Amino acid sequence: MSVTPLAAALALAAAWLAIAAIGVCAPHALRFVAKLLYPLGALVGLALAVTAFVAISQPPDETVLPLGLPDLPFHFRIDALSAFFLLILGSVAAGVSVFAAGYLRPGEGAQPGVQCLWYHLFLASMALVLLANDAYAFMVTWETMAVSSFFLVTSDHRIPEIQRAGYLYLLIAHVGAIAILMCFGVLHGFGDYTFASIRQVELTPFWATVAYLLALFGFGAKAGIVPLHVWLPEAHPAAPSPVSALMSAVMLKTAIYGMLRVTFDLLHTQIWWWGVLALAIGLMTALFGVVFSAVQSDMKRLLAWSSIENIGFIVVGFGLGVTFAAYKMHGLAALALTAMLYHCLNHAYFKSLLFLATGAVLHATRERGLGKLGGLIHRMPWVAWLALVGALATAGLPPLNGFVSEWLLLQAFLFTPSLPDSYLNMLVPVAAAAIALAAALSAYVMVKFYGVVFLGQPREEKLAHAHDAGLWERAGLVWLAAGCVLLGVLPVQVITLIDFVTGPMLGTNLSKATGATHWLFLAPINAERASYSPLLVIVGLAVLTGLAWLAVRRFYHGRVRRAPPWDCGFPLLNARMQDTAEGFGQPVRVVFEPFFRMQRELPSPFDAAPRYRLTIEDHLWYWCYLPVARVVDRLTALVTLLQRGRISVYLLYSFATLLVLLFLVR
Amino acid sequence: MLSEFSWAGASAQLTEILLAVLLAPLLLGWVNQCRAWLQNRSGPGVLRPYLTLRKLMAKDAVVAHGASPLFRTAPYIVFGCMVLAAAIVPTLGTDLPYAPAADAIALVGILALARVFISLAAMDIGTAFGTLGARREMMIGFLAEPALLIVLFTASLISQSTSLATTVETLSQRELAIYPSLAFAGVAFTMVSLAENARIPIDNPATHLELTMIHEAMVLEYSGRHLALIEWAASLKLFVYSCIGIALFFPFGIAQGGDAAGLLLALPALAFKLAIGGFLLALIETVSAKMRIFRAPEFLGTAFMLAVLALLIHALLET
Amino acid sequence: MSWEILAVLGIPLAGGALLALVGHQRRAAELNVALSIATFVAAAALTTRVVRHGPLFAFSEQFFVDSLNVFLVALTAFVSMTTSMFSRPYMRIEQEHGKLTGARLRLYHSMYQLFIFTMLLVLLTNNLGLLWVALEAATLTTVLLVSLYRTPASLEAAWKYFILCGVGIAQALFGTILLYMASQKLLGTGVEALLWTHLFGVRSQLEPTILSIAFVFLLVGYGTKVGLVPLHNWLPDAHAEGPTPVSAVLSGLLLNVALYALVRCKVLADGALGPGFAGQLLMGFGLLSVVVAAFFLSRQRDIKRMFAYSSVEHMGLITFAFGMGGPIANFAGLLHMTVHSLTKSAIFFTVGHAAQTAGTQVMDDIRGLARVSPTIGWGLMLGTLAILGLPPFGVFASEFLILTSAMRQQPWATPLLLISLGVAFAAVFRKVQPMVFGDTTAKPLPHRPALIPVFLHLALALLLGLYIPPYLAAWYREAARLIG
Amino acid sequence: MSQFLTPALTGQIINLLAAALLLLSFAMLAQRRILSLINLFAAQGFVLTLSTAFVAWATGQTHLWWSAGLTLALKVLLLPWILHRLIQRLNVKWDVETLLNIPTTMLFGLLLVILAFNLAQPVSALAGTITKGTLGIALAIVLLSFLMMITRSKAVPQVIGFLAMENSLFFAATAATYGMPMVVELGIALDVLVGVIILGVFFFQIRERFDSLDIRHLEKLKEE
Repeated sequence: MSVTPLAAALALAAAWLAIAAIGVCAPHALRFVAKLLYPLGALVGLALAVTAFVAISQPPDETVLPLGLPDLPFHFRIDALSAFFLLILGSVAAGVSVFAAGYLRPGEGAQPGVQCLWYHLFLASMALVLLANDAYAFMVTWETMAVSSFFLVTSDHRIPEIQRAGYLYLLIAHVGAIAILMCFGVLHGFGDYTFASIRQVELTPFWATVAYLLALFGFGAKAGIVPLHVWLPEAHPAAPSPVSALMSAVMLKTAIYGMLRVTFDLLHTQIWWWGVLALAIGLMTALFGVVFSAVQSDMKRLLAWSSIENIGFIVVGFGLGVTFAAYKMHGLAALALTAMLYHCLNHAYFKSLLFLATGAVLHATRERGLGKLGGLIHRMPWVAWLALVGALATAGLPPLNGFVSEWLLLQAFLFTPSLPDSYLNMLVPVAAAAIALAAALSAYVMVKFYGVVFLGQPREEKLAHAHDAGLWERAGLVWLAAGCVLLGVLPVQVITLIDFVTGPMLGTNLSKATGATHWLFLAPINAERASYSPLLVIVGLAVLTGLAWLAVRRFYHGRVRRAPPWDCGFPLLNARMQDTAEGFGQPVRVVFEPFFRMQRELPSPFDAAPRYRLTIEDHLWYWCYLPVARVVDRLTALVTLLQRGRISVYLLYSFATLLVLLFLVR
Repeated sequence: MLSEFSWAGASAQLTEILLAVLLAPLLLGWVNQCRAWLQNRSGPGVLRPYLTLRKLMAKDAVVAHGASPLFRTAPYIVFGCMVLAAAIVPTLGTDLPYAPAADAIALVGILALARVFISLAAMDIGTAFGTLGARREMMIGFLAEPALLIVLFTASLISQSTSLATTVETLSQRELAIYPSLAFAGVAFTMVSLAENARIPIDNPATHLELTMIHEAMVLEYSGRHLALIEWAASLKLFVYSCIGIALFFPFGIAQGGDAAGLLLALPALAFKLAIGGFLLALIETVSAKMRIFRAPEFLGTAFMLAVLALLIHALLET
Repeated sequence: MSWEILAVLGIPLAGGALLALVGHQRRAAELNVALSIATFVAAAALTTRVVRHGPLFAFSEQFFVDSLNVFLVALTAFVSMTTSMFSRPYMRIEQEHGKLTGARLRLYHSMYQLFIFTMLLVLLTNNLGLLWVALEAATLTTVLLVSLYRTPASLEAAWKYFILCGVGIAQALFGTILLYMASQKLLGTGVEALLWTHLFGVRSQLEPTILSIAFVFLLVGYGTKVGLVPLHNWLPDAHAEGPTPVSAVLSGLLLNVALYALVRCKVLADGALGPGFAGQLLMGFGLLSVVVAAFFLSRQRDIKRMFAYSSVEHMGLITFAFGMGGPIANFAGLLHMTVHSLTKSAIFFTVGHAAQTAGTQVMDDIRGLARVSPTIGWGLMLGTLAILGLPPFGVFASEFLILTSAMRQQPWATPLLLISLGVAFAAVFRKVQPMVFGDTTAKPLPHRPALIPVFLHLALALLLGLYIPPYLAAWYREAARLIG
Repeated sequence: MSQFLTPALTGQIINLLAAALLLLSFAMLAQRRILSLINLFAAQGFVLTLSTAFVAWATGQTHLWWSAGLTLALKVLLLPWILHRLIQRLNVKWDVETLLNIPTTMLFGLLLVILAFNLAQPVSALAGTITKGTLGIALAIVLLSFLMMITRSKAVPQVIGFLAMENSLFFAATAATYGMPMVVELGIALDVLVGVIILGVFFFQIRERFDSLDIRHLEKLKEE
């Protein structure tokens, strides 16, 4: 009796639901929930990852559960695409849950049991979103995901800002869900709402475009593409760190999954300008995200904006893939999509790692503002060194994982001149340049993040007794950091995995397109064209660094003396003299001034207690959102005129209605 | 080309690395000497950098209180990165067994890695100058890095490859066609490398004035062998950039494949080109004035624009 | 001859009479609950019988039960039972707050039972004239219930309710007369000519000109009680000023019942005029109600008033669904009737206790319910999410069906509906979140609130969103087929 | 069934009574004083009784006699008496000011009558009763009393308008269908009676809360 991967995946999702149910039965049992249920959840995640790993290479498998609507029971299906995202979900969730086991504290936010309920409901609903195979099941699980994450975001709901963040989040999520629902409505033609029958529908280009745009809007609202990103920097910091990690690492990816599912699976043919649109949006998102994250002074907001940037990269890859696919250049489409999927995987790892690290810092110091941290590498070495891995990966530096996907993406760009459309050929170099710029900026951001939080002198006295992370937390961090390194040094093996995904979508995949690949070298087209071997790079780096070290040791026996810092001979050095977060962001603020809506309060030279205040806001909030709110407000003001309390007027309404209808029927 | 391994290739690779490591300070010395001549000074002599390195190596290393292990490992990593970069760039021959490990993009990545580490190290002690230098360095970085990348893209679009060896082969073998894009790219590259190597007009290697310094501000806290490694790495960086420039824009004379005669011929050619390049660098530094740090973004922005322009021109005219 | 119908109608009638005598005693509330439970048991028996043996006539065809109205009978009996359970502690607390005297309580209990009786009569009778009479009687009883507190506001609300619904329902009587006139020529004078089943038999031969005018009058008449914009003006006042259990049954049941009457008439009109005419009218009114109500929501300050408008919105949605017609849309409409009355009454239960906890119905003064009494707070939060159409609650299921079939049949209407749903979500959730979350200084209630009904309703709504039992589905399908 | 009564004559007599009803409702529309308003209402009820009785006699519909009696008892005797008692107890005898001045109201009324007539044309053509011509008048009276309810600003006249509407509906029933079945008639009558009683109670409560029966005090509940 062998169990199919689909059955296993559903069973595991059910297991998460069960854990959630158990948790809510024991709302106050902190130790029980933290030390038993969360590790159990982690095990389930691990099992899910293994299942997905098995399923990804197997043919699709479907099943129907007798739930849902009578005419439309829940259909579930696992194919390579969903398996790939399930792999992300499972493996990341394992690490995050282990971390959360050590992270839960008494008296923080909601009762632990309730938190456990929403947390595992969130995990289960994400798994089911990826498995859903009909519109109804998809919408149900999708919205359940939104609701459960909303309750997690607002778990510490006594703070008004958090309430506001949660409201904004759920509202935009709901609007997006409405768009997705309309998208399915357009897609389904006249069949029923199973994806199987939607696939059969042949849409006219116009309706296909409508469906695509609705999907881009709906899923984009969840992914946080500009200008639908406003909820993300609010909601991510509000949530407890493991939740921010999951939201940023996995939930955003489910939106990407939705885009892929609709564009490459449910729709048969693509139109070239769809891709260009996505490309433009993606670029805007990437630049916007990175520029804003460079000027943040709250570490979780900084990471949230950097998530927006990475989503931008992913959407750019998606757009390239769509364009290539529309021109039937499937090999190149495979390259672009591979880059994008790879980046999904990478971002899931390094961003969750960094969010968890900030969580550990938060617990150790009770501080989120970068302006009050610093020098933690001495107090919490574990977190610091593991965070360094995450930071370097996020900065997209070799030989870690962030670099691989950026490398693939740039390779994909380098092939665009073969596109038939000359305008595109003009456009794409600029796009490539923008990508390069964003990548370089992300390095800037990460130096700021890491340097201000972990390096330098502690900016507050209380940081002196910050404690390092506990065992559970370390385990989670190590798991994710190991993921970052492995994904970085074994790209070829990962890509063979991704090939299973791109294959069914495009009819070809990278290996097929490029012929046999070498186990050591990542050569997407051929070795002459371009090749990269992170393993060799890391070995070379290690060897050379080691040799240098040995040589220095061998030949010169200079001693090492400790002394006060030199600092150009400046005698009275204190922590206040280091760059603040704002100071470090200043160049970006100057160079990219038009991006921001800044309000400065500069102290006058005669101030007894000089204060410097700077608020940086988002133009889009004022350009896109407030006008809509105003219009709705006007309309409501208009509508209320209907109800002014005079009974004669009310009678007049009925009378007029009657007369009008009588006129109509004559 | 990926897997097969030849002793000739290996030896070529090794000679190249050794050559780079050993010649780099000389190049630096040569540039300083030329600058001295151009400024009517007698100059310290071309071997000065070697002496400096030796002196520093012999000295005690003074490490500030509150310096983390990161501070002490950074120099080694930076040095390693630079040597790695030197190993990838074809200087004498194009048959480098190690080159496939990293192409142009990876090269930029490795340089960025070095930059990130040195900036982090600069922030480690937590002095005013260190953070200032790190901030300015990263600013230069995020403006210069994409420009460099785009320059490399232009070349690799011409040669249909991002692996430097292949690029050099194509460029050196081509019949003498005019590539206007390469001209733009060349200007952009020059500006970028000026900035990246902390030369005038962006930075002045020979000053410790707070307002002007970038690279020096970062390494203020270093001393002894650490400082030596960093200085060496800096000269290596200069060497690497010059070699990239040569490889992209004047690749003639670089040995194709692994023929020994070619290598023997390539050595003097390289030396000659480096000498010229160093002199030109000195010339530029002499005739131009150090610009205020706030103007640096404009300077590098121009470089970036030129690079993109080069790419556009390539897409427009040369395909 | 069936004892079930006799029981279903007799128990509340007798109960009304009984409570009119002893309604002020201490145990009257328990008696009220017991009677409602008995009614529900009888209704359940009737339901099982009809589900087993199909449609059922009684008293020389004066009463007629098919799967359409039996499902509403079961729903009505159920919700009235749970509401009576809720009203037991609620009214006790009101009495302790000094809002009510024993005499009023007596009036309340007896009127409550009579109100249930009238609604069940509307549902069970086969005689359109009697249906009208019963609906008018329902108006009268609820007028007394709405004005129970005798405050100026409640009197004003009751007065408007009485005048507007009285006038409206008078139009319905004119429509009924025209209907009678049309049927007389086919069925001859006498009671038979008003029996719906007979009319249904000859519906295709009914005189179109008369039927069109008759339907207009019936629509205006019964539409007033359904609360279709622009005939809805009585509804928010009556909901906001009456006692909360009354608001619960008004929203949860009376609107359904009025809509049921309208649907019965629509079937006849469709028969005579062919599909389209009546359907388009219903769709128009439904759409108008949804849009207007959605925009009303965001200006509300009184919590009960806000949820009253949300009832207008949902009734509009259901009317729209019935207007579209077709098996799926009707199915969705019936499902929405069920989940809406379950969810909305649950919301009103929590709202009632919330208002008692905070001592006001003004939303800006209600804060931190989740802290002062978590069950109320979470009940309100979940109920709100459910009524706003967030899965996995049943409201989403029906809305999904309505919207998707709207996309298929009336694509032009879909964006309007979706925009209004979005606006409604923004408005309601913005008000409810701070009421549930945050901090407060309020004290918990003196008596343990009866929140079993709340979570029972929510659980049922949740169940209907995830799994509709086959027999239930078959039942809905049958009813949907009847509506045609 | 007497022989000297030709259908034509019957029709004319019924039309005459109908015309009287229409006239009366116009008079109510124009009437300012509450007392005479009540008397007019009683008169309307009386004419209604006559017409019903006559139709009963002319067509031999026995149950119409019953409903005629019911009308007499309820609408001519009981309700006017209750209303008289009410206004004595509430001593509201003053003039009723209207929201819309009388001539305009009359003009509207005229338009409504025209509408009602050509609306009822096709319908009454289909009716099988000797009284079919009067359906239009019935509809006209419905609309007129609706108009009256809209234009009056005091509680009592509004209620009278409401009752007048019931009258007209009753008349419509006789005109179009020789009356509804008895059960329904009784039910309607019961509802009307209970309604009036409840309203009576309301009058007192409204007066004691707002110390006036002016419904313009009842405009607190509204959106702003």
